[in-house]
Amino acid sequence: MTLAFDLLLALSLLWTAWRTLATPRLDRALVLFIVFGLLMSLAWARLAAPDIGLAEAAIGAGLTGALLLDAYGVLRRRVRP
Amino acid sequence: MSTGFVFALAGAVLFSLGVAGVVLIGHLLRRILAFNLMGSGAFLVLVGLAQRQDVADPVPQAMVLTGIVVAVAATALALALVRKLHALTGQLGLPGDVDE
Amino acid sequence: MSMSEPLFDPLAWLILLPLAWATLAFVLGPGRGAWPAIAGLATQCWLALDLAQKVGAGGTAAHVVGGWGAPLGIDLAVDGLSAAMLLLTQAVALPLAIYARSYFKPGDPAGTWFWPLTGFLIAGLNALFVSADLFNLYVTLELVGLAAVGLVAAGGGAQQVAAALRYLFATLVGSGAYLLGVALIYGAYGTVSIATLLPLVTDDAPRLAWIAGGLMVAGLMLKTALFPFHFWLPPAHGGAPAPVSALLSALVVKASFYLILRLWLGPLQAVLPAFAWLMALLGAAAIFWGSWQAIRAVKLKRLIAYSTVAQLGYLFLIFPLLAAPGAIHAGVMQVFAHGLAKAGMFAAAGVLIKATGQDTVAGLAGAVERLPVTMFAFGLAGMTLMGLPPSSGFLAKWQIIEAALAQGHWIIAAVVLAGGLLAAVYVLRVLRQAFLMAPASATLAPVPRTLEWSAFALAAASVLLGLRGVELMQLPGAVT
Amino acid sequence: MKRRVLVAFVLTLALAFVFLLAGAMLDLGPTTIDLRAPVAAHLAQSGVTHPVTAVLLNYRGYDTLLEIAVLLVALLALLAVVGDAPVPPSRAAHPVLQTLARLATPLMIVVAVYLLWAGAFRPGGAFQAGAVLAAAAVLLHLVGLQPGWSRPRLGLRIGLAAGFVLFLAVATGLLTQGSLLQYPPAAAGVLILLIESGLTVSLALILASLFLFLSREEGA
Repeated sequence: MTLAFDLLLALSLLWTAWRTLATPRLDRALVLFIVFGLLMSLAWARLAAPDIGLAEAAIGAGLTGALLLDAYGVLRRRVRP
Repeated sequence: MSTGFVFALAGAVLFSLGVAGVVLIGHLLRRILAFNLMGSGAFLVLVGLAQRQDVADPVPQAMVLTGIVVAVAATALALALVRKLHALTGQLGLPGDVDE
Repeated sequence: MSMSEPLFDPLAWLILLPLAWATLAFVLGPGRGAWPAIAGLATQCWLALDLAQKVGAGGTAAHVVGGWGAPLGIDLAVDGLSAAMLLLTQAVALPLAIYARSYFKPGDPAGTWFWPLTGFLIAGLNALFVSADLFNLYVTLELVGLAAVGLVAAGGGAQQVAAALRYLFATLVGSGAYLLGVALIYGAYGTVSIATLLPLVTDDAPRLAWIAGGLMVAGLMLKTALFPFHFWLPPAHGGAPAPVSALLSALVVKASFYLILRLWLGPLQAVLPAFAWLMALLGAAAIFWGSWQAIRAVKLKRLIAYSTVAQLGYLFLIFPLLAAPGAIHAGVMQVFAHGLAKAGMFAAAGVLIKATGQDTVAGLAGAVERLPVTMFAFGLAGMTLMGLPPSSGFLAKWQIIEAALAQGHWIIAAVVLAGGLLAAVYVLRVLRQAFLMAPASATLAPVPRTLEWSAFALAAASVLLGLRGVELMQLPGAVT
Repeated sequence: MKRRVLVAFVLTLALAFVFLLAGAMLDLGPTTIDLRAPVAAHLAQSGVTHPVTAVLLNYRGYDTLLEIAVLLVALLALLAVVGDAPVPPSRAAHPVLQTLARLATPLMIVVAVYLLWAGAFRPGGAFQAGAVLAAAAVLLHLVGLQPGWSRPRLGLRIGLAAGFVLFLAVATGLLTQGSLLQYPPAAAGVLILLIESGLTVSLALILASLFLFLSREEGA
């Protein structure tokens, strides 16, 4: 049962990662990337590593996501002022 | 198969996907995403493989915490460079690269 | 001062001091911090010399950080090879710091954060050379890599920023591959301590150890810009401000080479030698390709950067020869020869560019007459790159040829000779242009004397080292 | 066409590498060395009871020291790249959002303090606490209550460096004990808490700076 959950989680990680790189729209890629970070947090919880889970959610998904979204917003505004 | 092993294998795939992304993708924001995927893959291998018997090991866990901070530092610097390049040239790719 | 006094352990202070003056320079503010840096580097030179003397006398030095000891804690260890690298780093950085103080005018955007970034770079290099822990080495690699990228990009235009981005991705993928290798090693052996791994990794190592070795070396090759991974180097080293190019070419690329050698002779010695001829092949390709591009280069600093690609090639020729002790000596001598000569040459190029206002070989006409000291420095550095006696470059190449012939690998000797001829072509191309009459219209901007003489000191040291090379070469005899 | 070939080539290579790696991982026997035992055995002398914190700040505290240096370097490099730029006028968000952010900030500070304190004996610590504080600053910026930063003035520079300086000073002072970062067991707990408190503030400032110095560049 837990193995099934782990496999499902691992597959969703890989699928999200693949879509992040392959999806044609950049905004969607960024959202997928943040989802990927949250899934990573779950994976860390499964690996009995709550410290990393916390850090991943706060720094990996949170801060990196905010940095990326901010950059995206600026770049888009510059393209059509 | 243990939890550790499942995520170590997933990490191996993620790492390869990330490297392929950095090599193949011309769009710089997308390349930064690929670099982060690569890093996450290496972190999963580090902890997952060490915990393949499903007993928590604090040493690789602490190493990954260090690695995550280094990765966000690198990401912020990369974004600063990309934004500067875009401000100067209006481009989001490097000259001479294969494009998407 | 003795090793029994832990408070004065030079090994620890070689890391603490640059961290301290880097932080001080940051707090002091934009453009500040030159004097703390120069004072710190002078002290570090003395510490490195002290350490080298101890190690040269047959000892080794170690520092057990935290008092735990490997594999639980992190150990620092210095043998002859690391002592030599430490010595080179401080010896190159000090004159370059004196150079950089005159090079960056107040308010120059490229110099805003030069001092703290350089301090962290030097601290990272020193920490890398003494670390005996594979994961700790990863952190030092990132410290060096990010500081180097920041120095390349500082205050630059579009081309420089693009070069920095290319460099950043190369260095990040390189350390990423290294990190995955470390992860696999930890998975296979349960430790990342070099000393602990040494007896564990044997000929019947699991397949994972081979993959780990391949990943780590591939990542480090990318960071060393070994052909065909050299694509990022010429724009980064050619586009950065002269003091930065000098630091990067002389020291930063050597750090990852050092780490390859460290792994090769140490924890992965059962695994890596299978790749010895591949390394030599790529090294030979680097010599020919880098020299050819240098011969064709239009820009002066681009020429020097391609020459770095070529000169790095020699370092990889030693891998099939490591059975003979002379090969290591040759490698260290080449690291020194190229480090000093290339730092001197980039520094001289910086003077020439400041004076002529353009970064081209063609613009050098008349330089010999107007800037004799700088052109003499360029010539001396060129002598070392060509491998003319009595320079240290000659000594290095002689040692490679000797080791190669002793083991019957005449092909390596032939590559070394051909490389020397090609180097002569691109060095003489610059000198010939400098000897031409200057066009009547050309005026040269005045250049501070300090710039000329610090470039000269570095270049002269690269030649004079050839006369005192034996002492230096005894150092890495003590590789443990 | 050429591009297609390249993509196919790289992806094939990546796939082959995955299979090679997976096969080798499956072959692996037990390791000779298991660090869990020494980590647990020395926990009583480490000054903390949470093993990950013990590794991060005591056994391998030197890694963490250099890692803070990496963060500072990234910030310095970022400042060197973006240079001086005027701060664009901040765009105020909807008043409801602003009120929410005002309410959330003290809550986040409490969470950060809890995380910092908890790190000694359960998951948490300076990094997570610093990240939460940085997130609070970013949140205030996004709703227009905290302008972007134009240049690091002396006070901010001191704040950014303070955590690292404190860590460095403790590491150096402990040389008297025999080596860098060699905590005397009796004082380890206090010293680690001191370092973590300093790091929390500086990490929060550094992480927030990575965001606030970048975001002002949009006027360029």
